[in-house]
Amino acid sequence: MKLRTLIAAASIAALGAGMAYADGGKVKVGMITTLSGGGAGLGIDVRDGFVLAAKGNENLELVIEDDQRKPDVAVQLTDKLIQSEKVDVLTGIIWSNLAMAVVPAATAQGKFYLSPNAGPSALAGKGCSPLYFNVAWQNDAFYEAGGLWASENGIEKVFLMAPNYPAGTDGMTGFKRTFKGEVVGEVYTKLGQTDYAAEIAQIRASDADTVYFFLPGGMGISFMKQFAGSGVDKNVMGPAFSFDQGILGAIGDAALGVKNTSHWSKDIDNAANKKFVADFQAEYGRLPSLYAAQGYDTALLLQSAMGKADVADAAAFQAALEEADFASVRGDFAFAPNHHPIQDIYMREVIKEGDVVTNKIVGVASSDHQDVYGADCKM
Amino acid sequence: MTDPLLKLSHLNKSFGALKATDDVSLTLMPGEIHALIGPNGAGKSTLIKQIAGGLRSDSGTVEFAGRDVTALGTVPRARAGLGRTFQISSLAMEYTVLQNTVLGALGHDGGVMRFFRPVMKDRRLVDRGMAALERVGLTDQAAKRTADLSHGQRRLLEVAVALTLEPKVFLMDEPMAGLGASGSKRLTGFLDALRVQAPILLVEHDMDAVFALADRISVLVYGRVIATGTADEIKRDPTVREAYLGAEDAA
Amino acid sequence: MTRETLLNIVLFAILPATALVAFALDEPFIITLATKAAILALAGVGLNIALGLGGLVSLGHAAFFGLGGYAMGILASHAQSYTPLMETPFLIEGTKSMLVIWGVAIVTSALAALAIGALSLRTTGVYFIMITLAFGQMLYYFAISWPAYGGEDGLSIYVRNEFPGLNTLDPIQFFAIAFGILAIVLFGAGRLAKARFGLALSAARQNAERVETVGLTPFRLRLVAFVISGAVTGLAGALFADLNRFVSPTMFSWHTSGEIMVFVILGGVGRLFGPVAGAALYILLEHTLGGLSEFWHVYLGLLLLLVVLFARGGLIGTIAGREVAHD
Amino acid sequence: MSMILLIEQVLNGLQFGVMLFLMAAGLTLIFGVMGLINLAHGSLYMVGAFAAAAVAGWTGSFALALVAALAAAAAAGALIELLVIRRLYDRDHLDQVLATFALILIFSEGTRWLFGSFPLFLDVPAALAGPIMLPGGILYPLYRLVIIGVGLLVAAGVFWLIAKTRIGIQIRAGEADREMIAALGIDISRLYTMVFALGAALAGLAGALVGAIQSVQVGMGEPVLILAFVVIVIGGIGSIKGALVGSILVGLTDTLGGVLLPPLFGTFMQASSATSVGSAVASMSIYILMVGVLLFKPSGLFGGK
Repeated sequence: MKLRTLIAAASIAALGAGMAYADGGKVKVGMITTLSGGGAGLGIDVRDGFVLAAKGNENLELVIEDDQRKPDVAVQLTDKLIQSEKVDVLTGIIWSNLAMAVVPAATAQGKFYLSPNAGPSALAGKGCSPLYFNVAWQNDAFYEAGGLWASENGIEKVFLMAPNYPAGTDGMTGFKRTFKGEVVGEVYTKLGQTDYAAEIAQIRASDADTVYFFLPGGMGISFMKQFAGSGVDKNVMGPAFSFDQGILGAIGDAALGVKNTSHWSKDIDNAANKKFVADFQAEYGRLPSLYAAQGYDTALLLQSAMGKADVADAAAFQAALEEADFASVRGDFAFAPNHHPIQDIYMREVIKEGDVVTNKIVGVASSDHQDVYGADCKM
Repeated sequence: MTDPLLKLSHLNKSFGALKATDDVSLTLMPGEIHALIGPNGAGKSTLIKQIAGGLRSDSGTVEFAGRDVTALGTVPRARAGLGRTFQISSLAMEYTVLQNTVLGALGHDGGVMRFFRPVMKDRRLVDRGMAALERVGLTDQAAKRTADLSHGQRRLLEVAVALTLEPKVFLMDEPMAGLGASGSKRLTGFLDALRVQAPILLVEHDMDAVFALADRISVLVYGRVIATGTADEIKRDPTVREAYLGAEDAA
Repeated sequence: MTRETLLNIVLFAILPATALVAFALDEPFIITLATKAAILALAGVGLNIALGLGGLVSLGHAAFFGLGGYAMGILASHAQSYTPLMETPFLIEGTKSMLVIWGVAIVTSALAALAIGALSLRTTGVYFIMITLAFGQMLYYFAISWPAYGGEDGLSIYVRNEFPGLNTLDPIQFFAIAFGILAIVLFGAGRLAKARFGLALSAARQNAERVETVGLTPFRLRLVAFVISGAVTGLAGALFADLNRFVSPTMFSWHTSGEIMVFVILGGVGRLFGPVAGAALYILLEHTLGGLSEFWHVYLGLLLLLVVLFARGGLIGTIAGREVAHD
Repeated sequence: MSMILLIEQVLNGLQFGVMLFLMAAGLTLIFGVMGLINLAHGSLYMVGAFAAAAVAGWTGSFALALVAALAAAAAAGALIELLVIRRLYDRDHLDQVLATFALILIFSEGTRWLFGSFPLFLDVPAALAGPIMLPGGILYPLYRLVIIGVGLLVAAGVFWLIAKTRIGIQIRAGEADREMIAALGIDISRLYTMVFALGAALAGLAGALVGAIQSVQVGMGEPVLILAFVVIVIGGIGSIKGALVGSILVGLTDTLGGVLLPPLFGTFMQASSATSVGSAVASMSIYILMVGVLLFKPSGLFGGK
């Protein structure tokens, strides 16, 4: 999979940044993301968001590769992009396990890596790197915000559920870190499980008032449909991953009323976001997802730094990235010392707009949220 | 009187309601050819499998060279010195003719867990394989693929592989089948000489060969041995004539 | 010299020639691809001992590939973090030495193959295929849900392990290591096929009854073949992990077993150089078809189908014709 | 654990098992009659689910969606039988595994090419939505009960088909002796195509029924396929009775293992590690079951040979 996208006709105004480029300053970007097989929808959104934001910037050359969601393929593509294509910056990885394989390989070879989605804790703490910037979130962010919101909104007893793999158990740990109430049940399911009848029966039997779960992709779709059909009357909460635009279409009305935490929603009220949502729909004919928003922000960040420093001067380019001087679709955005975001995490609710099931912001779950791993980061 | 090399005592085997082997007792003495005859479906193949170890008997014992081998499987019986040939050729078809006899020599030699030296350069095994081929007259075919042999040649190769094992007893299931008149005549002569090396329990349809070779003949009908004796005794036996030869005459 | 011998020489030369040309042109990624092909070929050579010689259709060789990978990952991650692997009853430290890691990978996967083989070889045919698949799946789910070594996330090793006298991070030098091992194993596998053991094993595949009748036990032959086969595939797994500096449960998935089998079939079952041809072809396809379409798996599937239906004997069989019995 | 919860979990296991039976019945028939290992059976399950989702999206009718699933899967089955599968009957298992592995690749990426990478929407019909109260105060989803009912009905239908009808006699003859059916003057290739299409239709039905409560997406057939293989291996390949017993056994083991093992480990381990170790063992449990069965019965519970 190789789409060489050479983008012509610069239009600085179109970026909404309004700044001049430093002289020269061409940057070659390698994007490794998931475009085929399971989970391809996420990678396609990140790619489309990125391409949309970079449209018209002739100083930015983009090489896109498909990792097929296989870590070994991702590592080999990293080698290829660095060794053969001689890229300056890498980006695009969707999954934490692939990020754990690619990011150290990239930074060890002296390349910048901008993460548009995954944020494993190791890379925020001990394994942090001056060359690694996370433009999305540290993995725990949505869960910690969820725990805060639940504590402040009268939720007392929760039932936790996630797949039995690191992203799942880490997420639940994040929730427990900030949640003040009681955890009455905790179930870790098989990765890729599609039938949740047994877990739903346990939820029914428990005295929890709220189910908090993280089940990415098809797992979340299956669970929500089955949960809605079971007649169990409990609140449902989770991180945004199971209630994103691409997934809501497959769940349908069964998702209505679910609360989920996210750093982005298409109804965040700022100019950059309005423009992004409108442009994305005009360009691709579908509603953007949070992955598209992250891809879009990643490209904006990169271009803001390109305007200030030459990528060949790593220290200067790093300093330019650290400033995060761009108009994020999320509103306020800054980097903590460990190069992970400081941003607001919102609470959204799934609603119906006409025929379309989508999300609406109902409040801020955690303002200026920052991860807890930065203390371990020595760079 | 010498002890029998092979001794079957009261063997039984049933498949559901069908009694395939019914209280069979037989002996094979050193130096003799003991032929086992009977109409199709008499249970000869079942009995051969019980002797070779491929089929467990319901009751009764098999003694081999004075040792009770009833509980043993095919492999230990082969290692104990039982050389069997099959009714339907059972050879490694992708191999050359020589490779099949070398396999036999290898089985006799043991020491199969050797991973480095090319077996076809192992003089001892190859010589033994070639010698066996020479005895059955297949020397010219040594390099041929076994699958390309004629039916008759495969029968001879079966015998050659059994020779490489240097068994104490031969168990031959219709070695003459498909050989043609001259071929069976030649093999008859060969088996005649072979009995000195080791006695043969011979299952055969070719009556000329049986009467020419056998020291003793046992007649199996419906899983039972109805008569055992010399060729003349069998020819005269009225029950045999009625149950078996009579039937053939009529046909 | 037969056509197959000639073809084998060409096949043997293709990988180092590719790597050297890429080295001259300063295309390190092509060297990495050649290295990947060599390592996957090694896994295929391992499977081919069971599959080609022994006729054992194992759909669970990912188990050994993964065990080899994790032997590398676990030892190297402990060395990386300076924490001992085990303190009681005696101290075991992690290591960054490839030679030690290879040894551990071979022994671990051989022991696993002994256990899995001893149980699986009681069955035959489809049951054997399925029980090996089941063992692979067991290890897969175990690796995913066992948190100590990264679970689904896998383990990242930041620097490649060490080999005395070589800089393993240099693509061409690492290629030399991988290809050197492939060459040694190919030589060994070639000898094995023609040795006493190979003669008896292959005969057991053609006709188990015949082998029993000459006094040899097919079960023992197959079990030993399965152990050797697993050990070689495990060694390949350790090298593969070192190539990527990363291990994950994907190495255990049944798709991995399927792919290793695809190398063997594409090249030609039971041909010594079949896996080399198959792996090289697979990598080539992955990178040419992958460049043509997002949906390249469709084309890969079609090609595989055509090979199975119409080009029996795989690449080598098609070019070199029916195998002549070895002398 | 309360009795009610346990009964509910047993029902869940039963429902899962019944679904597996729809997959396993086709697989085992195809193996029994034609001697073919079909790895692409999971793709037919996926075809059924996608056809149902597409038709439900156009027409809004779940009944039409089910008909479409049956038709599409049967047609896809008949098509691959005619084009590919029939060339594989006299090949060894290795070729069959490889060729049908190739079919999986083609089906999966082809479906993604047609329908895109995002999961499709397929919902339970309104009449069957929601839970009902069972005797004993058990609140249970109606749709799952319907699945159990439909599954058992289909199972009865398959047994009747095999025991009483002409095609059943032919199928049994084919299992016993392939040359025999030719001798009986039966058109073998038509019989094979029909059996294959029948197996495919059952898989498609399963895909559509399950698609309504799970996610309709590319690759959804593979986990089910592997489980269905575990089922027929446990039951004895070729035996419909074995497939039924195996399905229920696997369904119950998987469901109850996931529920009971973590607390069981909790009795002698720390709570947090018990949860993850228990879950790990639970996810391996059906494979352990399979290995156990094969050790004592190397050709499965009802395997003839």
